Amino acid sequence: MLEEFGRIVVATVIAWILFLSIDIFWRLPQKGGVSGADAIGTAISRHGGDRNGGWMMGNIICSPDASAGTLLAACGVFVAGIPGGIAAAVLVYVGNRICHDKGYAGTSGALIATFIIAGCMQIGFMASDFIAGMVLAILTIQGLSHTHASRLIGYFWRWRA
Amino acid sequence: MIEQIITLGLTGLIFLGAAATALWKNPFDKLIGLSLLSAGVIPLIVMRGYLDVAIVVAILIPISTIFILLLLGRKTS
Amino acid sequence: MTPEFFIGLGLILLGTVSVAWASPKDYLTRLINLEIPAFGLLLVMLSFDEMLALLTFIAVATVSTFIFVRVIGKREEIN
Amino acid sequence: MSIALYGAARTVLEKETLLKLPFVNVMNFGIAGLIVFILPHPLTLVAAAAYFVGSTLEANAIASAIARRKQE
Repeated sequence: MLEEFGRIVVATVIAWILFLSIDIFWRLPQKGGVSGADAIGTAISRHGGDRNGGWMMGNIICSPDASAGTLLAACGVFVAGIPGGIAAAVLVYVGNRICHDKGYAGTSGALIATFIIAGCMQIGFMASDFIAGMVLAILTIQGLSHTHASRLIGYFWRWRA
Repeated sequence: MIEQIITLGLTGLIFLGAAATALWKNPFDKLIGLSLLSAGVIPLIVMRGYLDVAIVVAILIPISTIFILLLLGRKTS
Repeated sequence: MTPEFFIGLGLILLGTVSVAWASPKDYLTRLINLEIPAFGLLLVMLSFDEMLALLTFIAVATVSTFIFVRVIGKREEIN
Repeated sequence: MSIALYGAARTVLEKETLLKLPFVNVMNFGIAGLIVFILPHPLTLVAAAAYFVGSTLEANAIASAIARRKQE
Protein backbone atom coordinates (compact mmCIF):
# COMPACT_ATOMS: atom_id res chain seq x y z
CA MET A 1 0.00 0.00 0.00
CA LEU A 2 2.78 2.41 0.95
CA GLU A 3 4.77 1.42 -2.12
CA GLU A 4 1.80 2.10 -4.38
CA PHE A 5 1.30 5.51 -2.79
CA GLY A 6 4.96 6.37 -3.41
CA ARG A 7 4.69 5.34 -7.05
CA ILE A 8 1.64 7.56 -7.49
CA VAL A 9 3.49 10.53 -6.00
CA VAL A 10 6.47 9.98 -8.33
CA ALA A 11 4.12 9.62 -11.32
CA THR A 12 2.38 12.86 -10.31
CA VAL A 13 5.66 14.74 -10.30
CA ILE A 14 6.67 13.26 -13.68
CA ALA A 15 3.33 14.10 -15.30
CA TRP A 16 3.31 17.63 -13.81
CA ILE A 17 6.76 18.46 -15.18
CA LEU A 18 5.92 16.82 -18.52
CA PHE A 19 2.76 18.65 -19.41
CA LEU A 20 3.85 21.98 -17.99
CA SER A 21 7.10 21.91 -19.98
CA ILE A 22 5.31 20.92 -23.19
CA ASP A 23 2.67 23.63 -22.78
CA ILE A 24 5.29 26.28 -22.12
CA PHE A 25 7.39 25.00 -25.02
CA TRP A 26 4.51 25.57 -27.45
CA ARG A 27 4.03 29.16 -26.15
CA LEU A 28 0.57 28.59 -24.72
CA PRO A 29 0.64 31.39 -22.12
CA GLN A 30 1.54 34.00 -24.72
CA LYS A 31 -2.01 34.93 -25.64
CA GLY A 32 -5.54 33.66 -25.29
CA GLY A 33 -6.31 31.54 -28.32
CA VAL A 34 -10.08 31.71 -28.55
CA SER A 35 -12.33 34.32 -26.98
CA GLY A 36 -13.40 32.01 -24.14
CA ALA A 37 -9.80 31.51 -23.05
CA ASP A 38 -9.29 35.24 -23.16
CA ALA A 39 -12.35 35.80 -20.95
CA ILE A 40 -11.18 33.25 -18.37
CA GLY A 41 -7.70 34.77 -18.31
CA THR A 42 -8.99 38.28 -17.70
CA ALA A 43 -11.39 37.00 -15.01
CA ILE A 44 -8.53 35.28 -13.19
CA SER A 45 -6.29 38.32 -13.48
CA ARG A 46 -9.09 40.50 -12.15
CA HIS A 47 -9.26 38.30 -9.05
CA GLY A 48 -5.61 38.86 -8.29
CA GLY A 49 -3.84 36.27 -10.40
CA ASP A 50 -1.23 36.56 -13.09
CA ARG A 51 -2.27 37.38 -16.64
CA ASN A 52 -0.18 34.88 -18.62
CA GLY A 53 -0.99 32.11 -16.16
CA GLY A 54 -4.68 32.89 -16.51
CA TRP A 55 -4.46 32.70 -20.29
CA MET A 56 -2.73 29.36 -20.08
CA MET A 57 -5.39 27.99 -17.72
CA GLY A 58 -8.05 29.23 -20.12
CA ASN A 59 -6.29 27.47 -22.98
CA ILE A 60 -6.17 24.24 -20.99
CA ILE A 61 -9.90 24.49 -20.35
CA CYS A 62 -11.04 25.51 -23.81
CA SER A 63 -9.16 23.00 -25.97
CA PRO A 64 -7.55 19.60 -25.38
CA ASP A 65 -3.90 20.48 -24.74
CA ALA A 66 -0.87 18.59 -23.56
CA SER A 67 -2.60 17.79 -20.28
CA ALA A 68 -5.43 15.99 -22.06
CA GLY A 69 -2.86 14.39 -24.34
CA THR A 70 -0.97 13.01 -21.35
CA LEU A 71 -4.12 11.69 -19.70
CA LEU A 72 -5.44 9.98 -22.82
CA ALA A 73 -2.00 8.57 -23.64
CA ALA A 74 -1.83 7.06 -20.16
CA CYS A 75 -5.31 5.58 -20.71
CA GLY A 76 -4.24 4.20 -24.08
CA VAL A 77 -1.13 2.56 -22.65
CA PHE A 78 -3.22 1.17 -19.80
CA VAL A 79 -5.75 -0.35 -22.22
CA ALA A 80 -3.76 -1.49 -25.24
CA GLY A 81 -0.04 -0.84 -24.90
CA ILE A 82 1.91 1.46 -27.23
CA PRO A 83 -0.61 1.28 -30.18
CA GLY A 84 -3.22 2.57 -27.74
CA GLY A 85 -1.04 5.60 -27.12
CA ILE A 86 -0.76 6.29 -30.85
CA ALA A 87 -4.55 5.96 -31.21
CA ALA A 88 -4.97 8.40 -28.32
CA ALA A 89 -2.74 10.89 -30.13
CA VAL A 90 -4.91 10.61 -33.25
CA LEU A 91 -8.07 11.15 -31.17
CA VAL A 92 -6.55 14.20 -29.47
CA TYR A 93 -5.66 15.65 -32.88
CA VAL A 94 -9.25 15.18 -34.11
CA GLY A 95 -10.59 16.82 -30.95
CA ASN A 96 -8.23 19.75 -31.39
CA ARG A 97 -9.35 20.30 -34.94
CA ILE A 98 -12.99 20.34 -33.78
CA CYS A 99 -12.21 23.09 -31.24
CA HIS A 100 -10.62 25.45 -33.84
CA ASP A 101 -7.10 24.95 -32.58
CA LYS A 102 -3.80 24.13 -34.23
CA GLY A 103 -3.36 20.85 -32.37
CA TYR A 104 0.44 20.81 -32.13
CA ALA A 105 0.59 20.83 -28.34
CA GLY A 106 -1.92 18.05 -27.75
CA THR A 107 -0.58 15.68 -30.39
CA SER A 108 3.09 16.09 -29.54
CA GLY A 109 2.26 15.87 -25.84
CA ALA A 110 0.41 12.61 -26.36
CA LEU A 111 3.24 11.09 -28.43
CA ILE A 112 5.98 12.12 -25.98
CA ALA A 113 3.91 10.95 -23.01
CA THR A 114 3.34 7.57 -24.69
CA PHE A 115 7.05 6.90 -24.98
CA ILE A 116 7.84 8.22 -21.51
CA ILE A 117 5.16 6.04 -19.92
CA ALA A 118 6.28 3.02 -21.95
CA GLY A 119 9.83 3.67 -20.75
CA CYS A 120 8.72 3.98 -17.12
CA MET A 121 6.80 0.72 -17.35
CA GLN A 122 10.14 -1.00 -17.98
CA ILE A 123 11.45 0.32 -14.66
CA GLY A 124 8.49 -0.89 -12.63
CA PHE A 125 5.75 1.70 -12.79
CA MET A 126 2.25 0.76 -13.86
CA ALA A 127 0.17 2.73 -16.35
CA SER A 128 -2.70 3.12 -13.87
CA ASP A 129 -0.31 5.05 -11.62
CA PHE A 130 0.10 7.57 -14.41
CA ILE A 131 -3.66 8.03 -14.83
CA ALA A 132 -4.06 8.77 -11.12
CA GLY A 133 -0.95 10.95 -11.16
CA MET A 134 -2.24 12.97 -14.09
CA VAL A 135 -5.56 13.61 -12.37
CA LEU A 136 -3.70 14.72 -9.23
CA ALA A 137 -1.46 17.01 -11.30
CA ILE A 138 -4.39 18.72 -12.98
CA LEU A 139 -6.02 19.05 -9.55
CA THR A 140 -2.99 20.93 -8.26
CA ILE A 141 -2.95 23.22 -11.28
CA GLN A 142 -6.62 24.11 -11.63
CA GLY A 143 -8.47 22.88 -8.58
CA LEU A 144 -6.85 24.30 -5.46
CA SER A 145 -6.33 28.01 -5.90
CA HIS A 146 -6.59 30.14 -9.01
CA THR A 147 -4.29 32.94 -7.98
CA HIS A 148 -1.37 30.88 -6.73
CA ALA A 149 -1.39 28.50 -9.71
CA SER A 150 -1.54 31.35 -12.21
CA ARG A 151 1.30 33.17 -10.42
CA LEU A 152 3.38 30.00 -10.56
CA ILE A 153 2.76 29.53 -14.29
CA GLY A 154 3.48 33.20 -14.92
CA TYR A 155 6.76 32.85 -13.05
CA PHE A 156 7.77 29.89 -15.23
CA TRP A 157 6.72 31.76 -18.37
CA ARG A 158 8.81 34.82 -17.54
CA TRP A 159 11.74 32.53 -16.76
CA ARG A 160 11.47 31.02 -20.24
CA ALA A 161 10.90 34.22 -22.22
CA MET B 1 -17.48 -3.55 -2.77
CA ILE B 2 -15.66 -1.02 -4.95
CA GLU B 3 -18.55 -0.86 -7.41
CA GLN B 4 -20.97 0.11 -4.66
CA ILE B 5 -18.70 2.95 -3.60
CA ILE B 6 -18.53 4.16 -7.22
CA THR B 7 -22.32 3.95 -7.56
CA LEU B 8 -22.81 5.88 -4.32
CA GLY B 9 -20.46 8.64 -5.46
CA LEU B 10 -22.12 8.89 -8.83
CA THR B 11 -25.55 9.10 -7.15
CA GLY B 12 -24.30 12.01 -5.09
CA LEU B 13 -22.92 13.69 -8.18
CA ILE B 14 -26.16 13.26 -10.12
CA PHE B 15 -28.35 14.70 -7.39
CA LEU B 16 -25.89 17.53 -6.79
CA GLY B 17 -26.07 18.40 -10.48
CA ALA B 18 -29.87 18.18 -10.56
CA ALA B 19 -30.30 20.38 -7.50
CA ALA B 20 -27.77 22.87 -8.85
CA THR B 21 -29.52 22.98 -12.21
CA ALA B 22 -32.88 23.49 -10.58
CA LEU B 23 -31.85 26.12 -8.07
CA TRP B 24 -29.36 28.40 -9.79
CA LYS B 25 -30.81 31.44 -11.51
CA ASN B 26 -28.27 32.40 -14.18
CA PRO B 27 -28.66 30.40 -17.45
CA PHE B 28 -24.91 29.82 -17.78
CA ASP B 29 -24.83 28.40 -14.28
CA LYS B 30 -27.72 26.14 -15.18
CA LEU B 31 -25.78 24.82 -18.17
CA ILE B 32 -22.78 24.11 -15.94
CA GLY B 33 -25.06 22.16 -13.61
CA LEU B 34 -26.35 20.23 -16.60
CA SER B 35 -22.81 19.24 -17.51
CA LEU B 36 -22.38 17.96 -13.92
CA LEU B 37 -25.49 15.84 -14.34
CA SER B 38 -24.30 14.33 -17.61
CA ALA B 39 -20.90 13.62 -16.07
CA GLY B 40 -22.66 11.53 -13.46
CA VAL B 41 -24.81 9.68 -15.97
CA ILE B 42 -22.13 8.54 -18.45
CA PRO B 43 -20.10 6.28 -16.08
CA LEU B 44 -23.36 4.57 -15.06
CA ILE B 45 -23.92 3.70 -18.73
CA VAL B 46 -20.36 2.43 -19.02
CA MET B 47 -20.81 0.28 -15.89
CA ARG B 48 -23.70 -1.56 -17.52
CA GLY B 49 -21.48 -2.32 -20.52
CA TYR B 50 -23.08 -0.22 -23.26
CA LEU B 51 -20.00 1.45 -24.68
CA ASP B 52 -21.52 2.51 -28.01
CA VAL B 53 -24.46 4.13 -26.22
CA ALA B 54 -21.98 5.97 -24.02
CA ILE B 55 -20.12 7.28 -27.09
CA VAL B 56 -23.36 8.49 -28.71
CA VAL B 57 -24.55 10.17 -25.51
CA ALA B 58 -21.18 11.84 -24.94
CA ILE B 59 -21.23 13.27 -28.46
CA LEU B 60 -24.87 14.37 -28.50
CA ILE B 61 -24.99 16.21 -25.15
CA PRO B 62 -22.65 19.08 -26.16
CA ILE B 63 -24.57 19.45 -29.41
CA SER B 64 -27.82 20.11 -27.55
CA THR B 65 -25.97 22.47 -25.19
CA ILE B 66 -24.67 24.40 -28.19
CA PHE B 67 -28.23 24.65 -29.54
CA ILE B 68 -29.38 26.22 -26.28
CA LEU B 69 -26.39 28.58 -26.29
CA LEU B 70 -27.29 29.63 -29.83
CA LEU B 71 -30.67 30.81 -28.58
CA LEU B 72 -29.05 32.47 -25.57
CA GLY B 73 -26.42 34.34 -27.55
CA ARG B 74 -28.95 35.65 -30.03
CA LYS B 75 -31.20 36.86 -27.24
CA THR B 76 -28.66 39.38 -25.99
CA SER B 77 -27.83 40.88 -29.37
CA MET C 1 -34.03 -3.59 -8.32
CA THR C 2 -30.93 -1.90 -9.55
CA PRO C 3 -29.90 1.47 -8.14
CA GLU C 4 -30.20 3.09 -11.57
CA PHE C 5 -33.97 2.62 -11.42
CA PHE C 6 -34.36 4.55 -8.19
CA ILE C 7 -31.95 7.28 -9.27
CA GLY C 8 -33.96 7.68 -12.46
CA LEU C 9 -37.26 7.88 -10.59
CA GLY C 10 -35.94 10.52 -8.21
CA LEU C 11 -34.53 12.47 -11.11
CA ILE C 12 -37.85 12.39 -12.98
CA LEU C 13 -39.72 13.66 -9.90
CA LEU C 14 -37.23 16.46 -9.18
CA GLY C 15 -37.07 17.51 -12.80
CA THR C 16 -40.83 17.58 -13.20
CA VAL C 17 -41.24 19.75 -10.12
CA SER C 18 -38.53 22.11 -11.30
CA VAL C 19 -40.09 22.40 -14.75
CA ALA C 20 -43.57 23.02 -13.38
CA TRP C 21 -42.56 25.73 -10.94
CA ALA C 22 -39.62 27.28 -12.73
CA SER C 23 -37.96 30.02 -10.73
CA PRO C 24 -37.79 32.86 -13.29
CA LYS C 25 -40.93 32.12 -15.29
CA ASP C 26 -39.20 32.02 -18.64
CA TYR C 27 -39.12 29.72 -21.65
CA LEU C 28 -35.37 29.31 -21.46
CA THR C 29 -35.40 28.21 -17.83
CA ARG C 30 -38.05 25.63 -18.54
CA LEU C 31 -36.13 24.38 -21.55
CA ILE C 32 -32.95 23.88 -19.55
CA ASN C 33 -34.86 22.26 -16.69
CA LEU C 34 -36.50 19.92 -19.19
CA GLU C 35 -33.18 18.15 -19.66
CA ILE C 36 -33.31 16.77 -16.10
CA PRO C 37 -36.32 14.42 -16.63
CA ALA C 38 -34.74 13.40 -19.95
CA PHE C 39 -31.72 12.05 -18.08
CA GLY C 40 -34.01 10.40 -15.54
CA LEU C 41 -35.91 8.58 -18.28
CA LEU C 42 -32.59 7.58 -19.81
CA LEU C 43 -31.53 5.97 -16.54
CA VAL C 44 -34.85 4.11 -16.18
CA MET C 45 -34.43 2.76 -19.71
CA LEU C 46 -30.87 1.80 -18.81
CA SER C 47 -32.04 -0.29 -15.88
CA PHE C 48 -34.25 -2.38 -18.17
CA ASP C 49 -31.44 -3.11 -20.67
CA GLU C 50 -33.16 -1.62 -23.71
CA MET C 51 -30.35 -0.58 -26.00
CA LEU C 52 -32.29 0.45 -29.10
CA ALA C 53 -34.64 2.56 -26.98
CA LEU C 54 -31.65 4.36 -25.47
CA LEU C 55 -30.19 5.30 -28.85
CA THR C 56 -33.55 6.41 -30.26
CA PHE C 57 -34.44 8.41 -27.16
CA ILE C 58 -31.16 10.32 -27.12
CA ALA C 59 -31.42 11.19 -30.82
CA VAL C 60 -35.03 12.32 -30.48
CA ALA C 61 -34.22 14.42 -27.38
CA THR C 62 -31.51 16.30 -29.27
CA VAL C 63 -33.74 16.90 -32.29
CA SER C 64 -36.61 18.09 -30.09
CA THR C 65 -34.25 20.48 -28.28
CA PHE C 66 -33.32 21.95 -31.63
CA ILE C 67 -36.99 22.33 -32.60
CA PHE C 68 -37.81 24.02 -29.28
CA VAL C 69 -34.94 26.44 -29.79
CA ARG C 70 -36.24 27.38 -33.24
CA VAL C 71 -39.81 27.81 -31.95
CA ILE C 72 -38.78 30.02 -29.01
CA GLY C 73 -36.60 32.13 -31.30
CA LYS C 74 -39.47 32.67 -33.73
CA ARG C 75 -41.82 33.63 -30.93
CA GLU C 76 -39.43 36.18 -29.52
CA GLU C 77 -39.01 37.68 -32.97
CA ILE C 78 -42.76 38.16 -33.25
CA ASN C 79 -43.10 39.85 -29.86
CA MET D 1 -7.87 4.86 -5.56
CA SER D 2 -9.25 7.03 -8.26
CA ILE D 3 -12.33 7.52 -6.17
CA ALA D 4 -10.58 9.63 -3.57
CA LEU D 5 -9.42 12.24 -6.04
CA TYR D 6 -12.76 12.10 -7.75
CA GLY D 7 -14.50 12.94 -4.50
CA ALA D 8 -12.00 15.72 -3.88
CA ALA D 9 -12.79 17.22 -7.26
CA ARG D 10 -16.48 17.01 -6.54
CA THR D 11 -16.28 18.71 -3.18
CA VAL D 12 -13.97 21.39 -4.50
CA LEU D 13 -16.39 22.00 -7.32
CA GLU D 14 -19.25 23.68 -5.60
CA LYS D 15 -18.08 27.08 -4.44
CA GLU D 16 -17.03 30.22 -6.37
CA THR D 17 -18.89 32.36 -8.87
CA LEU D 18 -18.73 32.30 -12.65
CA LEU D 19 -15.12 31.24 -12.76
CA LYS D 20 -16.09 27.74 -11.66
CA LEU D 21 -15.15 26.41 -15.10
CA PRO D 22 -11.67 25.23 -13.91
CA PHE D 23 -13.36 23.05 -11.29
CA VAL D 24 -15.58 21.56 -13.97
CA ASN D 25 -12.47 20.81 -15.96
CA VAL D 26 -10.89 19.01 -13.00
CA MET D 27 -14.03 16.92 -12.64
CA ASN D 28 -13.94 16.07 -16.34
CA PHE D 29 -10.39 14.76 -16.00
CA GLY D 30 -11.47 12.66 -13.04
CA ILE D 31 -14.46 11.21 -14.89
CA ALA D 32 -12.41 10.40 -17.99
CA GLY D 33 -9.93 8.53 -15.80
CA LEU D 34 -12.75 6.73 -13.99
CA ILE D 35 -14.33 5.56 -17.25
CA VAL D 36 -11.09 3.88 -18.27
CA PHE D 37 -10.63 2.34 -14.82
CA ILE D 38 -13.98 0.62 -14.52
CA LEU D 39 -13.90 -1.28 -17.84
CA PRO D 40 -10.52 -1.92 -19.55
CA HIS D 41 -11.52 -2.53 -23.15
CA PRO D 42 -10.17 -0.89 -26.36
CA LEU D 43 -13.49 0.77 -27.13
CA THR D 44 -13.39 2.42 -23.69
CA LEU D 45 -10.53 4.58 -24.94
CA VAL D 46 -12.77 5.93 -27.70
CA ALA D 47 -15.55 6.54 -25.16
CA ALA D 48 -13.24 8.45 -22.82
CA ALA D 49 -11.84 10.52 -25.68
CA ALA D 50 -15.33 11.29 -26.99
CA TYR D 51 -16.50 12.32 -23.53
CA PHE D 52 -13.46 14.50 -22.97
CA VAL D 53 -13.65 16.25 -26.34
CA GLY D 54 -17.38 16.79 -25.90
CA SER D 55 -17.07 18.32 -22.46
CA THR D 56 -14.20 20.51 -23.63
CA LEU D 57 -16.29 21.76 -26.53
CA GLU D 58 -19.14 22.50 -24.16
CA ALA D 59 -16.91 24.48 -21.80
CA ASN D 60 -15.48 26.36 -24.78
CA ALA D 61 -18.96 27.28 -26.02
CA ILE D 62 -20.08 28.46 -22.57
CA ALA D 63 -16.97 30.58 -22.05
CA SER D 64 -17.13 32.18 -25.47
CA ALA D 65 -20.85 32.94 -25.01
CA ILE D 66 -20.08 34.63 -21.69
CA ALA D 67 -17.32 36.63 -23.38
CA ARG D 68 -19.62 37.69 -26.20
CA ARG D 69 -22.31 38.73 -23.76
CA LYS D 70 -19.85 40.71 -21.67
CA GLN D 71 -18.67 42.65 -24.71
CA GLU D 72 -22.06 44.06 -25.48
